[in-house]
Amino acid sequence: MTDQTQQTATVTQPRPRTRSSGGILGLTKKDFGLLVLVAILTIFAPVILNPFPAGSAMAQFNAGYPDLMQRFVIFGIFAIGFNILFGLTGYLSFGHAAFLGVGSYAGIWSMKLLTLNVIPAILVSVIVAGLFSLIVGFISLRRSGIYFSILTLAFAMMSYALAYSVLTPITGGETGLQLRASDPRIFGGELMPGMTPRATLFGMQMQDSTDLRFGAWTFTLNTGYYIAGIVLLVAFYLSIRIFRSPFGMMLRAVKSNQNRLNYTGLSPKPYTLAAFVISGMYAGLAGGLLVAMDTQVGAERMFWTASGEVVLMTILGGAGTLIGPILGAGFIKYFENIVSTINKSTLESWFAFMPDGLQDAFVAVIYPFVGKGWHLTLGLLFMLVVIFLPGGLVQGGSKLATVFRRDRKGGGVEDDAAAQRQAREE
Amino acid sequence: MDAIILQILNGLDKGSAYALIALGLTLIFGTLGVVNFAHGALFMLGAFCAVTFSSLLSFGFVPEDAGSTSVGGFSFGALQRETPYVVHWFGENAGNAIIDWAVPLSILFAIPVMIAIGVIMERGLIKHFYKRPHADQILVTFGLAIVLQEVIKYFYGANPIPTPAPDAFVGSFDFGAMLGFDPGSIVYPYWRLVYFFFAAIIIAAVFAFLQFTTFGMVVRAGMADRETVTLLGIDIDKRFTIMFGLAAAVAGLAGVMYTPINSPNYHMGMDFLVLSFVVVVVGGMGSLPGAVLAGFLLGIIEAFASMTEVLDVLPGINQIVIYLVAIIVLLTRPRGLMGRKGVMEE
Amino acid sequence: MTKTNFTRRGALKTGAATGAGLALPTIFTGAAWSEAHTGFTNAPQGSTVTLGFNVPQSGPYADEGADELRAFQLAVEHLNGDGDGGMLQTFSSQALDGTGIMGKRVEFVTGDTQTKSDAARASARSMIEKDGAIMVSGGSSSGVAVAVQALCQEAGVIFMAGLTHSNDTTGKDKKANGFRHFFNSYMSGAALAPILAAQYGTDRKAYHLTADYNWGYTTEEAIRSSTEAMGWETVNTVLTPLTQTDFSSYIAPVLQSDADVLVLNHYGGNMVNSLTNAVQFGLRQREVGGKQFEIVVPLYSELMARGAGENIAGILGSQNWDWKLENQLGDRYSGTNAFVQSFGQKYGFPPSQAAHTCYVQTLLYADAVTRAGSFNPCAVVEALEGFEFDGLGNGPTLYRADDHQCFKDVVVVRGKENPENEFDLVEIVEVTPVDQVTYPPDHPQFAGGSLGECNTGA
Amino acid sequence: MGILEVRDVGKRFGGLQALSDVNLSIAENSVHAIIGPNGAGKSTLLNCLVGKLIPDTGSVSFEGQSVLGRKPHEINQMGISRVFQTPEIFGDLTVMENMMIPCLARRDGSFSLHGYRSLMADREIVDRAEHMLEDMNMSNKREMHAASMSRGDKRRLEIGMCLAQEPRLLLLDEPTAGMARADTNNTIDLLKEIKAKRNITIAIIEHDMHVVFSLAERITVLAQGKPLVEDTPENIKGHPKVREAYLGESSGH
Repeated sequence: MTDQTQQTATVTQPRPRTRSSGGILGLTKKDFGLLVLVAILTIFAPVILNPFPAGSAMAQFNAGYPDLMQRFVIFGIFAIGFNILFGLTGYLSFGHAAFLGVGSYAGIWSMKLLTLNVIPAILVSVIVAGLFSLIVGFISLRRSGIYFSILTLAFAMMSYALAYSVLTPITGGETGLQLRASDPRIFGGELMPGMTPRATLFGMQMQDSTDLRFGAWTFTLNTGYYIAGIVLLVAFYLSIRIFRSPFGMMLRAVKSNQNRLNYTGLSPKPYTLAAFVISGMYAGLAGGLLVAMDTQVGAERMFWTASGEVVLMTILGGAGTLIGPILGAGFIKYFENIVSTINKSTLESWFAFMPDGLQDAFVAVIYPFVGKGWHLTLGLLFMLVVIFLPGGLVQGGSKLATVFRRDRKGGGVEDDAAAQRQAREE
Repeated sequence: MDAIILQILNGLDKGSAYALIALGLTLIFGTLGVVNFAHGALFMLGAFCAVTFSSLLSFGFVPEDAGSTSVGGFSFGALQRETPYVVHWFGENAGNAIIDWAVPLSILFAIPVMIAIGVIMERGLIKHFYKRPHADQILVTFGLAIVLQEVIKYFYGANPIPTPAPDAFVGSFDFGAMLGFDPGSIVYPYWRLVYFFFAAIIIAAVFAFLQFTTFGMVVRAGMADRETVTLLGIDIDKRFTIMFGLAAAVAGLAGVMYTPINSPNYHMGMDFLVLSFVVVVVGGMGSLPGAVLAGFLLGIIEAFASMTEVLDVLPGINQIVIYLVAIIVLLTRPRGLMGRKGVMEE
Repeated sequence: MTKTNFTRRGALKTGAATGAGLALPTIFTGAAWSEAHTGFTNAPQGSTVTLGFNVPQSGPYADEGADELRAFQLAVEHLNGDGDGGMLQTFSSQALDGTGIMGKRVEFVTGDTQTKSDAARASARSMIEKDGAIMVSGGSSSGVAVAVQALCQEAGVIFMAGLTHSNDTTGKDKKANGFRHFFNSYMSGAALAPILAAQYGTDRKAYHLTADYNWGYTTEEAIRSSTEAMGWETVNTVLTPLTQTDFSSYIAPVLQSDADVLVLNHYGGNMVNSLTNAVQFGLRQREVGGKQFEIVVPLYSELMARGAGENIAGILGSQNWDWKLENQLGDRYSGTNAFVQSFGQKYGFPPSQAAHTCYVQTLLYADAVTRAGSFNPCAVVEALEGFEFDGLGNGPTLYRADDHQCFKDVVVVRGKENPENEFDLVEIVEVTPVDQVTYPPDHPQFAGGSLGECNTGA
Repeated sequence: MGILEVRDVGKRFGGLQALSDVNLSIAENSVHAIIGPNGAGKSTLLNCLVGKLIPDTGSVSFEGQSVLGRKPHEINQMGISRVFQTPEIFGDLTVMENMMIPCLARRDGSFSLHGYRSLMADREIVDRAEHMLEDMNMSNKREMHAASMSRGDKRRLEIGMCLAQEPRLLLLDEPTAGMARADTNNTIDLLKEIKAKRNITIAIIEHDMHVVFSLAERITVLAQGKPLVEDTPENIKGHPKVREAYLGESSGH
């Protein structure tokens, strides 16, 4: 049934305009604006994320290198998909990393056995993850609330434990799976012994990059990143369409009042299962992209902490909002990859301009929060965000926006969900 | 036969730890409706109460006549041998005995500390999250758990810290001889037996407290129907604060006594967190007996799944048995073993 | 402390851009990390060279990672001519002169592997793509080592493995751009077997508890085959989950069996807990058929010994290196004291074997670059392959060309009965000489991989 | 033969016989009230009709088809809609969205992804929902969050949502419980209006005699799980048995 959805998505032309709908690509003006915003951010990310000249002390904070940009995009997709389940239906899955992991394994096997082209790999990832989530969802959705969460968690932890140990012949266990020159690939011909197999898309290699240099600034435009970026835009577009579709409304209805839905002649289960499978396929897509960008997979990406991470991303950004999950994913990945690399010598070089005593004091105060202490900073930020911005980062953004534009009445599209959450608390 | 008895003992012992943690978690779930991801961290803090107390007892000074210490021909700054003040004050025998009994003694230290931590946590943070969605509770308590364990890591490092039991409890008790088996066939470490009895006492105390005191009766009523109790003019909030303190103390004591079994480290809370949630949910939300029952049940099942005889038939079953049992229980009994309707179901 | 500027790449690009005119963007196309005009990834230009030290800073191995990082910092200091020079004086190759590497000052960046292969690769990629690292080193587990080694192969930089003990790293997962100084499971087995025979006799029944993942499998296989070869019988092997914390249900059946030796193929937290539990169950006091029951831990580490406390007393195991080697066994192991001296002076306590291997790997890399006269990875590979050296604390050592594994003596140690302090927990029992632990490159335990060809990333 | 036929229904909860030998026939296009003191089994009976509970004995058929063993949403699809004691609406959704869901459900009957069309692009559904809102006099509250409305408005919305499905039988479970007198009267007027305008059968469970006697054409009195008597409102008023079992206790009405 989900396949059918996607077909319709591509085939259906925007319908004749009606009062409140219309706009481009079947989106309302606001939604289209949001899509354009995400598109601009994606296209110019290599520039936006590298605000500091490469040689400067602040260059440590630059995030515009291929690996991290790819991760922003991929985990953004993962979180968008998770949000379709959690944000709309309220079902909190604690096992979504399993679908990401299964997708990754499927993707790498496709590259090992089929071809190095990433498109079949990604398709296989999505399909396999979709099938797996269909099974898990079918069973887990027999329960709701915390019972549902624990069921999904149990499935994910079983997947992890088996992948790490008993299934080592399929998963590579502890050392994971990588591509090898000796893989028995059907298409794409034999690689010369010693050649490194690389993921490609019709001749383009994922790690190909073009460096743009403006004075002191360097911006890396990476092929893999832009391919992932296009996928993100498609995924984001689909998620907007789902949010605004009658199906999306049904999902929100499931979250709001299952009893009424039942007595309106609708069984919630097919809706929740469809949402579960769609979000599982998003996770598979993210997993497939992960191996397409970086051709290896390890079982840790199915551990419960990885499932927890996507939950945190979604809540942190703003559950039920469109753009929130992407922000949350970026936020967490930024801290994981940037703050963890600041070491004592980096700090010392930042505060080098200060007199010695003061420098030492500053370093001593900041040091516990960076480098190996990055978890501490992340934990503190989780608490601060949830205490002061109950609607997540999106709410923070709209708060800022209202400060700057006092005249504008009401918030944008994105405030709705955030405001709604807040309203429910009161 | 003796192998089975041994595994039952092992299961009861594992189950004691699960049950204690799940008990505290259920108190918080059931009374306050809060998904507390920091509960594992409370267990960990309890264990580090023992570590801290031991090191406080061993805290000492470098005797003036010690001279410079050289090890293997090198002299390292960090390797000065200290005489503990306790030994200095109470003499060689009494002082060393006190140090030896550090873990049991740290119960006295841990109870007030853990209650204080629990009360501060509830008043300072959790209180404001009662009416927030569960998702927000997860985020804030998970953040708190990370902060707590990183603080411990900052002071104690990531490596496990050995915290031995008193010498009196080193060694094993020979059940075999007692039950008429061959001597030596069923031996069980003293400290693990201590842990089991300790857990039984704590569990019994918590139940007695809730069952037989008026305070407990009000809390139980509050668990069932918070609004009515509030309407009766009872300040349920204050009682819930105390319950949080109590739950923290239960988790902390479970941690204190666990240290001789496995050396504590800063992430032990996270190791137990997922498992304790599984135990609570399998037991059934809002049910204290359910949590305890599920703790022991899963402990015993885990013990049996690790037997060679079982593993030969089902390789890898020891990896997944807990989760498998959880799935089966939740599919056959919708609200776990003894869950109440409507608790955390939306 | 040295003040370092980590963004070498940026600095040189500033220069490049000035030459090209400020307004016009300069465009280079190629692999993300490739400098098109130099022929290999991250070719150092200007006066500095950047190394990437990728160690666990969070998770259970964070302390080991911290010790590795200390060693890396010390190595960088020594390479740059600061401090007392450490092993530079004792190293048989005297190519390094304390002026950095080929005259370029050594700078470094650090990252957190979290002991997860994904995170480790992300961190390594950031070093290569963002910071322009030309070599990546460190790590505390084989999963991470294999993952990062494969990455470095793809990217065209050199990987100098940190602590990784699985046969796979230089067996089925070996790569041309990757090198391992640390010893491996096979060597542990080969080194322990004769000493076990001498200490406990050849008529023993062994019971294995094995961590249920690759490293556990290779270690169990190695120990089994070498102990069985000298007459021991293996009565049972049981796989234990990585996430297990309480091993009582695995230890108890040992009491029921007729085994008289327990082999714990565990590392890190698993080892600390399983050993603690084994001792709790009185296995140290046990006698079976008139023989004292013994426990063996194939891979020892100082930090694990510290975690297990007094439980390690009398337990045999193997190590890559120990800081007391030179003092106790003479100057075959020269370099040890020089390293311990400068490490101890800087940090106040002796280094672990993880620190040692990381320090040595950094020096070996720097030396190979200097001897090759180029940072080009293929030149470095050529310089390291078949390289014979001495004076780095392990005695005469060979970097074998066939699999990029170092061959050297293996130290067999035993937990001290009454340790004086937390850094001196083991005593050296014996050293198994290198010929006894050497194996042919096509040994079945290492089958299934091929080095491939060195990759420059261009 | 009525539109709804209940034959010999019995239901037991542990030691409590909640319903026994209940026989009830609701005539098409009538307004039928079921009254009885607390604990008489009214709610249990209602739950048996909509599939929330399955009776131990007896049969329930709607338009000649058995409803037993069907799930609530399936029974709803047969043409039975239910209004709850506390209004059950989609609180997080807007009033308009609330109204659209039954409109969609009516068209599709069962699960459908409803294509990918934007919600507002579906003219047919939008028109139907807006028409229904007008009928309910709620067009001005179109964009409000349903949860933020007054109880009376919520009730009105809920009834509207039920009607949007064009059911043949509307079940009301104490529709005026907890309402102020004015709201109660509004609800009575609304129901009268509905009855006048539409071809619909209404079954109402009610405590409030004022409501019952203003609306009902026939009344069944339940007591201790059994139907005591069934008759017209006039006859019920003076019925001695009812007085004894029910009115005596309900002092006032």
